[in-house]
Amino acid sequence: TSRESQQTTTSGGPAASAAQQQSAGPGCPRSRTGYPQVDVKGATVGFSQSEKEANPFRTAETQSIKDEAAKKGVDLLYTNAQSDLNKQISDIKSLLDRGAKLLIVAPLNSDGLQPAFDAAKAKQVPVVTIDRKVTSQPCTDYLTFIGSDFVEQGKRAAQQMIKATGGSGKVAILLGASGNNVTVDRTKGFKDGIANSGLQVVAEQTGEFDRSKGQAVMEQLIQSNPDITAVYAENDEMGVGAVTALKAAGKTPGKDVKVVSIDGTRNAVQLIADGSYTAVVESNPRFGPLAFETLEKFAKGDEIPQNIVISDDEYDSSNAQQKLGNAY
Amino acid sequence: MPTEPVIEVAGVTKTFAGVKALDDVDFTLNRGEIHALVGENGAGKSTLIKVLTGIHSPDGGRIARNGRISTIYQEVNLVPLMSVAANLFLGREPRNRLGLIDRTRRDAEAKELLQGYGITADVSSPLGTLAVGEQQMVALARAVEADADVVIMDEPTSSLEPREVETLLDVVRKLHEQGIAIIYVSHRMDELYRICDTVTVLRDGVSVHSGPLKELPRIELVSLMLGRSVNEIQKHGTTAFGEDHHADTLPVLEALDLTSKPRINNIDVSIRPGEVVGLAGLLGSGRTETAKAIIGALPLDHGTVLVAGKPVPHNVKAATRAGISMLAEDRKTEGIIPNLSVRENIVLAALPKLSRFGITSRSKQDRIVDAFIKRLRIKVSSPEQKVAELSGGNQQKVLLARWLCTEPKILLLDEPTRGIDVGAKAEVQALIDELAKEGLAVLLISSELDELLDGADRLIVLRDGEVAGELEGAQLTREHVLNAIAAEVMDDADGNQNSH
Amino acid sequence: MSTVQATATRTKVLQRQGAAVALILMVAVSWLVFPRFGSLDNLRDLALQGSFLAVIALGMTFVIITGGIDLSVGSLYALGGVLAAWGSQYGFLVALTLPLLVCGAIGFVNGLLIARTNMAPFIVTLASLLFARGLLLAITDEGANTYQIAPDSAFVELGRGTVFGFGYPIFIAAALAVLGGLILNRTTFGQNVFATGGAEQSAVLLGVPVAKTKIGVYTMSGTLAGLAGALTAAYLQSGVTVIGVGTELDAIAVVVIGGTLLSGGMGTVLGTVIGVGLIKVIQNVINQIGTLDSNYQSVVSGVFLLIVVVLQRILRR
Amino acid sequence: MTLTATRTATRTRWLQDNGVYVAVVALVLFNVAFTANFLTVGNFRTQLVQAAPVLIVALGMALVIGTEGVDLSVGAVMALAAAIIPLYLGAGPLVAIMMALTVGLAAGAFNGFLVAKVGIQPIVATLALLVGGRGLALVIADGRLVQLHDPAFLALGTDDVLGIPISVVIAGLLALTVAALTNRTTFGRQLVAVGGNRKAATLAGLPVNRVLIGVYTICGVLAAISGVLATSRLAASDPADMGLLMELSAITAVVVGGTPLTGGKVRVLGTVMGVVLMQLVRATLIKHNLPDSIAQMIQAAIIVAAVYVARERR
Ligand SMILES: Nc1ncnc2c1ncn2[C@@H]1O[C@H](COP(=O)(O)OP(=O)(O)OP(=O)(O)O)[C@@H](O)[C@H]1O
Ligand SMILES: Nc1ncnc2c1ncn2[C@@H]1O[C@H](COP(=O)(O)OP(=O)(O)OP(=O)(O)O)[C@@H](O)[C@H]1O
Ligand SMILES: [Mg+2]
Ligand SMILES: [Mg+2]
Repeated sequence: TSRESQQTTTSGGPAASAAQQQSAGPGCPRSRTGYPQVDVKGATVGFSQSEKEANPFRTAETQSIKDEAAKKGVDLLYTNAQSDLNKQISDIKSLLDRGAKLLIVAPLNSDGLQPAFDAAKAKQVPVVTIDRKVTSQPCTDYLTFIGSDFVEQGKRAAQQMIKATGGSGKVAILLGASGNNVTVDRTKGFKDGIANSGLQVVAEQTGEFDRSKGQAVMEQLIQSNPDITAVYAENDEMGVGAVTALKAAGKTPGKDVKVVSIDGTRNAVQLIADGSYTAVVESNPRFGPLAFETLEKFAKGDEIPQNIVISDDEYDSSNAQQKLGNAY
Repeated sequence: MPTEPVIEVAGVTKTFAGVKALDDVDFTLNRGEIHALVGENGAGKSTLIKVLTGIHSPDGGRIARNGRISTIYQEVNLVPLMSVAANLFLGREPRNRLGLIDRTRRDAEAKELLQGYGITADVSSPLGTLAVGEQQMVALARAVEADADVVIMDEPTSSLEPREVETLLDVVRKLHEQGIAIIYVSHRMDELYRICDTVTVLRDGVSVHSGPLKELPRIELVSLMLGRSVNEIQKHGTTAFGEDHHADTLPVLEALDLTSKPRINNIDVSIRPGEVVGLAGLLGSGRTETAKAIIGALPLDHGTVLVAGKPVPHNVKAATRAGISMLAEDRKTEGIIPNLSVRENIVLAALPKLSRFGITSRSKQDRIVDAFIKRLRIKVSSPEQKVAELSGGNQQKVLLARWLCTEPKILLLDEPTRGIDVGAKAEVQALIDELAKEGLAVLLISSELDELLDGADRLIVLRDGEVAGELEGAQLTREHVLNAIAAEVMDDADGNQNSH
Repeated sequence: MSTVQATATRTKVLQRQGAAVALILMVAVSWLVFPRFGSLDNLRDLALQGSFLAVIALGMTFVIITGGIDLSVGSLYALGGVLAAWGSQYGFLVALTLPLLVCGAIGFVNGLLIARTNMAPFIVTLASLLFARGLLLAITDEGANTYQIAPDSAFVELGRGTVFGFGYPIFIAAALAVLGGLILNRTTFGQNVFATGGAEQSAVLLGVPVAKTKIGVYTMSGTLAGLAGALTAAYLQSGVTVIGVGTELDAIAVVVIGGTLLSGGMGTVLGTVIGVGLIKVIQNVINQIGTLDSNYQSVVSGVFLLIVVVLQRILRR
Repeated sequence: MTLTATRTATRTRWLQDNGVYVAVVALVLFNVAFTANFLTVGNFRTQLVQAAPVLIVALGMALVIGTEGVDLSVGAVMALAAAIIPLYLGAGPLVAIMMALTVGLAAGAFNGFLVAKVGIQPIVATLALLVGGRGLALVIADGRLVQLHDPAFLALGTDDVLGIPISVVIAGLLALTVAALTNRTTFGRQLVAVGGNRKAATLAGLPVNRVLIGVYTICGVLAAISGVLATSRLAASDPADMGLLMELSAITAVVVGGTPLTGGKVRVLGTVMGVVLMQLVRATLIKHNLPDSIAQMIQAAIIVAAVYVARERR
């Protein structure tokens, strides 16, 4: 793929994130859906968030939608499913009930939202899903997916890791929560990425995307495998936890043990700048501009691609300091 | 009468964590006989019964049963939260055509059945709302209706009134006429001699005697139970109470106008130091309620309790601090703390007194506990034994000890000798006497009229939650009391109970 | 014994009314304050969402009346869904019976351990909570695999079909609740359930088959959790692995709000249904408020829960 | 005729009382034999440091369980404590810690009030705080994880006293205190009495309400202490995840340690061992790099096995 060429954002803050449309499959014009034209400006738009805004990614994501909604002058209805899938279905139905003519959904899970999509379809309301791809049919069940390619993120993390370690050494993987498809994709991408290098995975244990769990697991691993030279954490929080654990065990993270993770939170990027972290592959949460732009295009009658990949940045020792303001 | 055995036990042994509850016991129950099973508290009676019914499996020996057994266990063993009717028919409910329980019929049948036992309570209300005695009658009705060849009764009369005792004995006779064999456990000698044919005496888990009852003089039976020679046992009356007490003039306890609708109404009780006041009344007349009202465990509509002229706030803690203690009627749910040791159960209420700055003193506790175990002759393997492992009577003694070590001014005793063996009973009664002499004010509730008549200096008679009369001095006779309790009780109870 | 239960009859009625009163109040107020609350769509969704929880809570009601508790239902719910989705490739019957059998079997083992070895239900079912989650992960390749159900299969119809817009699961839950009520109050098994929870020692002495009764209720609870999972999978058209976390606490909460005593011996199915109604209405109302920050939502839920239990407690006096 | 065959079976209570210890020893031996680098000071240190916060919560939980109650809100209280720390860290670590403990105290007293005075069943009373408490913590913290930099506060999580990590020392001292409290004080004995038979305890004139409120308050404070220590070790205030599912870990440890959920008994040393056992189980599973699925099933089996040997026989 042409991932590298997407890295166009270096300045200008969140809103400047660019997108590239992947042209897998045919586009989706409004004519094919038979949906009515709804002007974004002044429209009632529903946003269904999946989890509490208790981590930086969700906070930034919700904020981005809210900011852009304000900018576009739309009437935004907002719900939060509190990590409960059934609640998210109810949420979406209630958004429709409350008069939402356009929907933006951050799915809790790739599967299981079909009843909600059906309800939207019945009311001829287009649904833009963000950050997590669902298994339903684009253009019919939902309009399009805007988000990162998690497998790709894993691969890029692998590249960073190979670059930092010279392609050899022992890696421990801090997995995300079990049963979560983000975990699955980021693991697959990373393992594929290191397949032809000399890197060897010596342990993979779940840290449940949680800093303290990541720290606790790392403390255990560093005792039983003192020769670990690299850590791949599937989110920044676990990575930061691992850094604390490594320091406590007398290691120098970023030097004797390389740490690479995915997300792009301020804490992790700051650690790179401080020299105790190796690299972070961004998972861009600023979906607001792209989401509304897509809805506008849809109203105009443009063809909407099935997948819209948001560009993810990358942070390493070479740019962490100057890009710190861009981290969330 | 044919002597065909329905239950035959040979060489049964049962040990609980080091305690030999049954030691090589032989026991035979013949068809159609009423067999008394007697012994001191902890002798092994209930254990033998539980072995017979299969609740406990014996460590050794053999048991042969020939026929269905139906049992009334020592503590009321029904389900308090379920309705009276549901308890009565649990496991054999009447069905309708769909195979579902026919509740209307069940309730109607239950109502009719219980009327035969003199119980008029609402059969659809939870069993727990009935007084203990009424519950005992329900258990009796249930056991009898179970269509059995053998009915076992473990202290069925321990919480019954004279009237109910008569009803029960009638039932026993009826069963006897139907050829049903009965094992009857009781500490009340009169009952045994009135209805039983045969007796087996257990002592410390050993069967020490088995034979016809009528030929065995009462004094010899007692000597067999206690394991002491006949002349060692002093001749008592029916109770061990001594003379009346000489009380001070000023009451230490005054309870005025106690009202908790609909249970008790305008009840006044006053007791002077050194005085034993009895509360008489039928089952459900509100005696327990009155005692609970005094100690502050029953929410009151109005009423005041004064100790030495000073009003006491209406809660148990304040009442306890003011010197009131209460021995509860239902030792299983309101008395013992089953998980704790005998020692801890005894010192429980007195703990603050035995501690300094909230730190408990073990040596002080041990001293007190040892003293009480000796004084009340509590049968324990060690003070550290779990109280739940004691026999019923010994648990009762533990509770008495608990109250005595708080050194109360006023002691409310709700059925203090319930389920206690003859020996211990005399001791407890003597103890009450002694305590009164030492200046304690005692409120005595008992279902045994003799105990009340002999023990109390004054009797307050309750009827339907109200004071129906007060009797003193020469008025303290059986006739007077029964008259005051309720006119209709006199005929049957009086006629039958003068036989000793 | 006598004083505490002095008002037990009154208690029973009022207790049941306590939850009902709270529900009626909540519904009335929400109807007035939130115009969309009473919309047919909203009510349909409310009932549908409630039906899954109701099926789980029905089993929990039986368990709690025996004086036990079943923490494994959340995991079994998820496991049931995954099994149903996997089984759907072999047809309707497999999709429906497989989760019932497997979850029922785990429930049976719960019951067996609890009844025969005297281990605390809390801890036994906590272990099966872990076990069922582990099993779920094992059969989904550590959660990487989500089994889909073909959208046109008869099994999906079970979850998505409607009568007057009301989903089948609502009717299934209602039928099960009626059946549950009958079993509880009008069969010997039901009486045994009450007796076991009301006074276990006595129940043994009364000849109640206590162990069998316990095994029965845990098997039932497991089976119902599996059924709820199967229905959910049919509704979601896939065996989602991430559902059911914390569902056991929801189920316990609705049962207790419905007036069933956690100490056992007393409870009603109707109360549980009312409890489910209350929880779902509360959740719905929080959604209706709309602008509430997500963190405040749980605070509000907690406060609501508190108000309901306190209100109930006060009504009971 | 039914015959009951002769049977002589005298079971020893030994295993029942010492099941946890046996299990701990067995697991240690297993690790010594099969786990690389297990017998190192650093490893033991890690296990102890990780176990300390759980132990502190479990001690409070053991007391609550002793009164026939349960406290589901401990994890939420830890989160509240974590959320409070950064608010007051500016005024010095001591102030921040005191404020966090005060919040724990208030939360515990509130639980106790609901249970004792209002008469709500413990599991439901504390469920309300479980649901709402974490939300409140997130509201206080504005939903954010806050990185902490105060060196004095962080020292709590990293420094040693006489070569032993501070948190371990604190946990050990608290265990001793709680043991003394239950076995040697009036309060402790009253606590088990209330748990053993509340009605009887009331009739015996014990200050039942005071005991209950006291116990829940202690549990709240201990949870807050645990929250403070865990926060300092994490070097961040993370109310979203702090103490998540701690209630279940604590209850498991207490029960595995031989304290029955039916109340009336508290085993403090057993609780310590229960915590150690569960910690070792987790460590073993991680060190052997088992996948989550297998790890969860093995944990389930070990819990059942440990409670099975320690169960009270009928
Ligand atoms: N479950 C048990 N565990 C341990 N010891 C027990 C148990 N049940 C009974 N015992 C002991 O066995 C002995 C016999 O008790 P049992 O209950 O049979 O006496 P009992 O003759 O019925 O006395 P009472 O007249 O007081 O009812 C007592 O020493 C008692 O402590
Ligand atoms: N929990 C209760 N709820 C309703 N009624 C009750 C309850 N307990 C007792 N009663 C009724 O109240 C009345 C008074 O009962 P109480 O226990 O005071 O009688 P008592 O004279 O002490 O009898 P006992 O000989 O059993 O001690 C009885 O009619 C009884 O059936
Ligand atoms: Mg007995
Ligand atoms: Mg009474």
